[in-house]
Amino acid sequence: MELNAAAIKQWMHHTNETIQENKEYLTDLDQKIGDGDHGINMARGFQAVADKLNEQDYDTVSDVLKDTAMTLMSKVGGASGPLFGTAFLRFSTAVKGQETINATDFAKGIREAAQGIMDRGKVQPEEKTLVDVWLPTAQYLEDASEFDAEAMKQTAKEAMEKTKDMVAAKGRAAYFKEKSAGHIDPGAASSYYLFAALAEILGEEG
Amino acid sequence: MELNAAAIKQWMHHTNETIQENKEYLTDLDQKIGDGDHGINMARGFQAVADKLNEQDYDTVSDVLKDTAMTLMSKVGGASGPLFGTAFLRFSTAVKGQETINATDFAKGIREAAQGIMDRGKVQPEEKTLVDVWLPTAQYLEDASEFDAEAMKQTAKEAMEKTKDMVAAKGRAAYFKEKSAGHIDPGAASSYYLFAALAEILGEEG
Amino acid sequence: MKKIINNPDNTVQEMVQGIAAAYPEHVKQLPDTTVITRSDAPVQNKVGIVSGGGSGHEPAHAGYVGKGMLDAAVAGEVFTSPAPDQILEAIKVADGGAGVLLVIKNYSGDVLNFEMAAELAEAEGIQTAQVIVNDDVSVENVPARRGIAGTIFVHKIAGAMADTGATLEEVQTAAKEVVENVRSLGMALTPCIVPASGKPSFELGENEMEIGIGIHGEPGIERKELASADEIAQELMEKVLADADFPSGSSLAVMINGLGSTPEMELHLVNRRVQQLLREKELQVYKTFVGEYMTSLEMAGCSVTLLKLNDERKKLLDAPSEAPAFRQ
Amino acid sequence: MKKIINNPDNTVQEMVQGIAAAYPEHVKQLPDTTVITRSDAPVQNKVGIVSGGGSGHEPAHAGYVGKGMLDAAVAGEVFTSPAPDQILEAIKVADGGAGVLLVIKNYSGDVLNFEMAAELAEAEGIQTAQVIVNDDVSVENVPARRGIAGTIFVHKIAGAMADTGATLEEVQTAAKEVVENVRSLGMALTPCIVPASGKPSFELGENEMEIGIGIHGEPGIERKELASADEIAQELMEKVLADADFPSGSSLAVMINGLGSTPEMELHLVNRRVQQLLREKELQVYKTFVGEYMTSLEMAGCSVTLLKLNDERKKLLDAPSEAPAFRQ
Ligand SMILES: Nc1ncnc2c1ncn2[C@@H]1O[C@H](COP(=O)(O)OP(=O)(O)O)[C@@H](O)[C@H]1O
Ligand SMILES: Nc1ncnc2c1ncn2[C@@H]1O[C@H](COP(=O)(O)OP(=O)(O)O)[C@@H](O)[C@H]1O
Ligand SMILES: [Mg+2]
Ligand SMILES: [Mg+2]
Ligand SMILES: [Mg+2]
Ligand SMILES: [Mg+2]
Repeated sequence: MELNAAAIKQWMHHTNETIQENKEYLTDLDQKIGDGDHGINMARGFQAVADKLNEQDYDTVSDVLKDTAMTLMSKVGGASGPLFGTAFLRFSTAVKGQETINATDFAKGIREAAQGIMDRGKVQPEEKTLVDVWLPTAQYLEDASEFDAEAMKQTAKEAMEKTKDMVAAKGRAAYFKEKSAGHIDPGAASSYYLFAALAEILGEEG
Repeated sequence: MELNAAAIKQWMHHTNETIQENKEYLTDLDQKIGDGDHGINMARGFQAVADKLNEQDYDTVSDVLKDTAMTLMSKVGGASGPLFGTAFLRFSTAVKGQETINATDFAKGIREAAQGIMDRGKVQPEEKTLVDVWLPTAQYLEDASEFDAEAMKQTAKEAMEKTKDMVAAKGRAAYFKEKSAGHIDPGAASSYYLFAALAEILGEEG
Repeated sequence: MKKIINNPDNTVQEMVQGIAAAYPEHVKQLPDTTVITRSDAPVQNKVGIVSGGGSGHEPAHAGYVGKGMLDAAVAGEVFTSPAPDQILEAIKVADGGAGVLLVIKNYSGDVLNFEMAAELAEAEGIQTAQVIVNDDVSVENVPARRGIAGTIFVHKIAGAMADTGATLEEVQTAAKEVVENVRSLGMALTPCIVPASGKPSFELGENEMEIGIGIHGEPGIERKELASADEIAQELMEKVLADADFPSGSSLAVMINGLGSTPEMELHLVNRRVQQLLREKELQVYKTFVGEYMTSLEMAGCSVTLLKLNDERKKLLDAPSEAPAFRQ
Repeated sequence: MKKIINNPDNTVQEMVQGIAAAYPEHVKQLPDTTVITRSDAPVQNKVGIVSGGGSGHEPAHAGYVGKGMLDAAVAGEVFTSPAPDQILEAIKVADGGAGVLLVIKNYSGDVLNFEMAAELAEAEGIQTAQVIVNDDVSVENVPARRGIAGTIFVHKIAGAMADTGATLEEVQTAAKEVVENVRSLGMALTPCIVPASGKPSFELGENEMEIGIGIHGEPGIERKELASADEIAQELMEKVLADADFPSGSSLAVMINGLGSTPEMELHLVNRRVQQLLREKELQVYKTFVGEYMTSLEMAGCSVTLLKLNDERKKLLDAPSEAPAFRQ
């Protein structure tokens, strides 16, 4: 696996498409255990990312990730804005100056991103947040002998589905206490789409 | 025909009963070409009249009518309060000091009352208001060779029904312009109940 | 019907008690009435200003009682004019020997009841004068025009004029000049429900609005498909300006009034477009008021009011006011 | 969904333009942002006060910008915290060299975004301090408590304290003391609809109410049959007082806040009973505020806020304010 700036750009564009398609669904999830804006927030944010990345050609992966981070930070708002923003910023820093990244760099980036979310959100695993997708995915990437896009997607998917049974301890969903169980966490769902989009991009290339 | 203070009191009590029974209907009429409070206003006003008249025994017809007038004036509110108030006040003045009234006195009283409504409301016949019941009733009473309660009720009823086709030129109904046609005027309806109540009282007595 | 009320028969009485309890430093309830009066009423040798009408338009009118605006306000039953005896009490408490101006919205009921009260007051030796507010351009026939949010400007300017020590006649003249120079038009998206009746005041389709509706749900000019904030602002402005015919360069006070359940956010969208249109027409905005000034229970919708100012009215509009709903 | 809006994506931007157009004598919009700031910002050597949050709570927070209260307010999308870059702009424009206090309602999103903005500000050499408002007693777990209408008292007292020339630390301390002494509880009859989603925030049965609901429709304590105004007032008061534990004889500021479509009439009914209960408990009412201070679009319902005062807070509460939504 070797991703250059163009590939990361493509990843973000496809993430945007997926998020736009699933905007209503994400909002519905947030309607159940939040305030019903997660789809709107993410759709606004990733549309802005897509527009921003179209403005120029990038030399390094880290620059694409940094612009993604700054755009999400400034356009998403809500709790998810600073969290996704921080995730991509840490990822960018982890691969600073690199024109391309390999599987090891990618694993390191996602690990740093997951840690960034935990720091910023003061969140632990199993508190029913997006970190419950980022952490297992980071773990899988570190453990995998060879990068396998489909397996990564599957890991993220299962991780997302596991949030369904959790009781929320952070964010708006925490107000629902025990009633938050039974619903997938919206931030976990959009995080899954992010990893799924990468798998789909890489899958297409064969 | 000879009415004393007790009979007038009985008339007002029975009017109150009729208005309470038809409160919803009167309000519905006012909902169509007004602001939907005529039944509420009249029910509040006549309940207060009934309570007030219960407080004491009266020597004269004029005193019963005066207390009725003052109570309606103060409790009905809206456009109908001062109009019904004025009507009973003029009636009271027309029979000032009388312990009993006969058919001629009664006719004079209703004529004065109708004129009072016209003065106060700056209203002409055929403008779709309560005066369109009071005036024809006064006219009938003046013209009748002998007082006939049933005929008076019938006159008031027909007069009320005639307001249905009129286009309102006074009061809230006037805002509906041509659309006010097709609905009975609420004030005309409550005025009819007043005359009907008298007929029913007199009818019961034989 | 979902309302935070007790027995609907007691709503107005209890509301007046609530108002008096909220602002004891400014106002009090006249015992055994639904009259709210300045706590220091009557103010000696000042013309008293009295207004009122049916309840359900809060903060109108009790919220405008206070130094600089009204001396007393009479609250009738919901959407029902108050009775003459209550109005008389308000006149009596407002009279500091210089007479009392009655500010009356142009509805049969209000006019009839205030006129009777004025006759009763004259009989008790209190001089009164009246001004009838009819700012709603939705009614074609001028004498029958309704009084709506423009009434607040009459309260403000009459109140400030009275504070200058002007005579009853002078205060009445200032108030009448406001009426001559103020125009309003409203629109609604949803009806409201009078507590005692429990029924909606009118019906509007899922995607309908009504232009020119009255503050008690009286019929307006036209029912049509719900339009955008910009289009609504434009339509209200066109009709108001067509009626008002303010020369370009005129200096205006603007009020964007919420009818009840329309969020302030939406009022600001309307205001944004109104201000753009005024700029385009080369009309000067001296001062803007956005908020709920003359409501209609929980009706959704808004009205736009424009008042043409001259130097005197600017000064009077700017004068201080301690009325709880119009502090400045 | 019946709303007076244009394209929902532009609502917040257009609202901010509308606010700036309404009160040019007091506030302006920072170009290319959704920040409303005092027109004379920054005030040299005064601690700046910045607040903000998702939109849909108007007049919070832009309505509280003005001499005596906030120096700047940041408007996020509806019910969505603003992003750090916008908050940073507000901090920069509010800083007159004495540092900036951030008044943050306790929601994950607000806390995260304001904290990031504070880090960015520190990086630019601007000193900030923060106070997190969590007055809603409906959440048992104190650190997770939400910030609701009590926030307005924090704005008022922090703003007045800053006007005395106090240091950032002193202003922060005064603000924190408000937070320690303020408690609120709300209830709703109907949900509201976020323009961009077009869907109700929650559902309530025809005859149901929810006690303790949040200003974005977050779940409350209990859903039950709609009660009378007196019963609602009683239930809110009992829960607030149980949590607050104010000694009898305490002097309080009271706020009866409308959530959006509840008519002012109904707020006064609640106020009436609240004042009776306070008298019964021998608690002194120093000042009462009835109106829409912290709304939730067109949600029907209200909240009750009690703030315990001492001499300092009385003085600061009484200090003048020119903020359009809190003139005094
Ligand atoms: N403190 C936190 N730490 C980590 N993630 C959080 C935290 N608070 C919220 N989240 C995540 O944010 C998501 C909600 O995002 P969003 O709806 O966009 O923001 P908001 O909650 O402000 O409306 C949740 O589903 C959850 O995954
Ligand atoms: N100017 C007027 N002259 C005579 N009758 C009038 C006038 N205005 C209104 N009315 C009568 O009053 C009735 C309405 O009374 P009501 O509903 O109680 O008062 P409001 O119109 O103030 O709500 C009308 O049906 C009509 O008969
Ligand atoms: Mg959300
Ligand atoms: Mg009526
Ligand atoms: Mg009426
Ligand atoms: Mg949100």
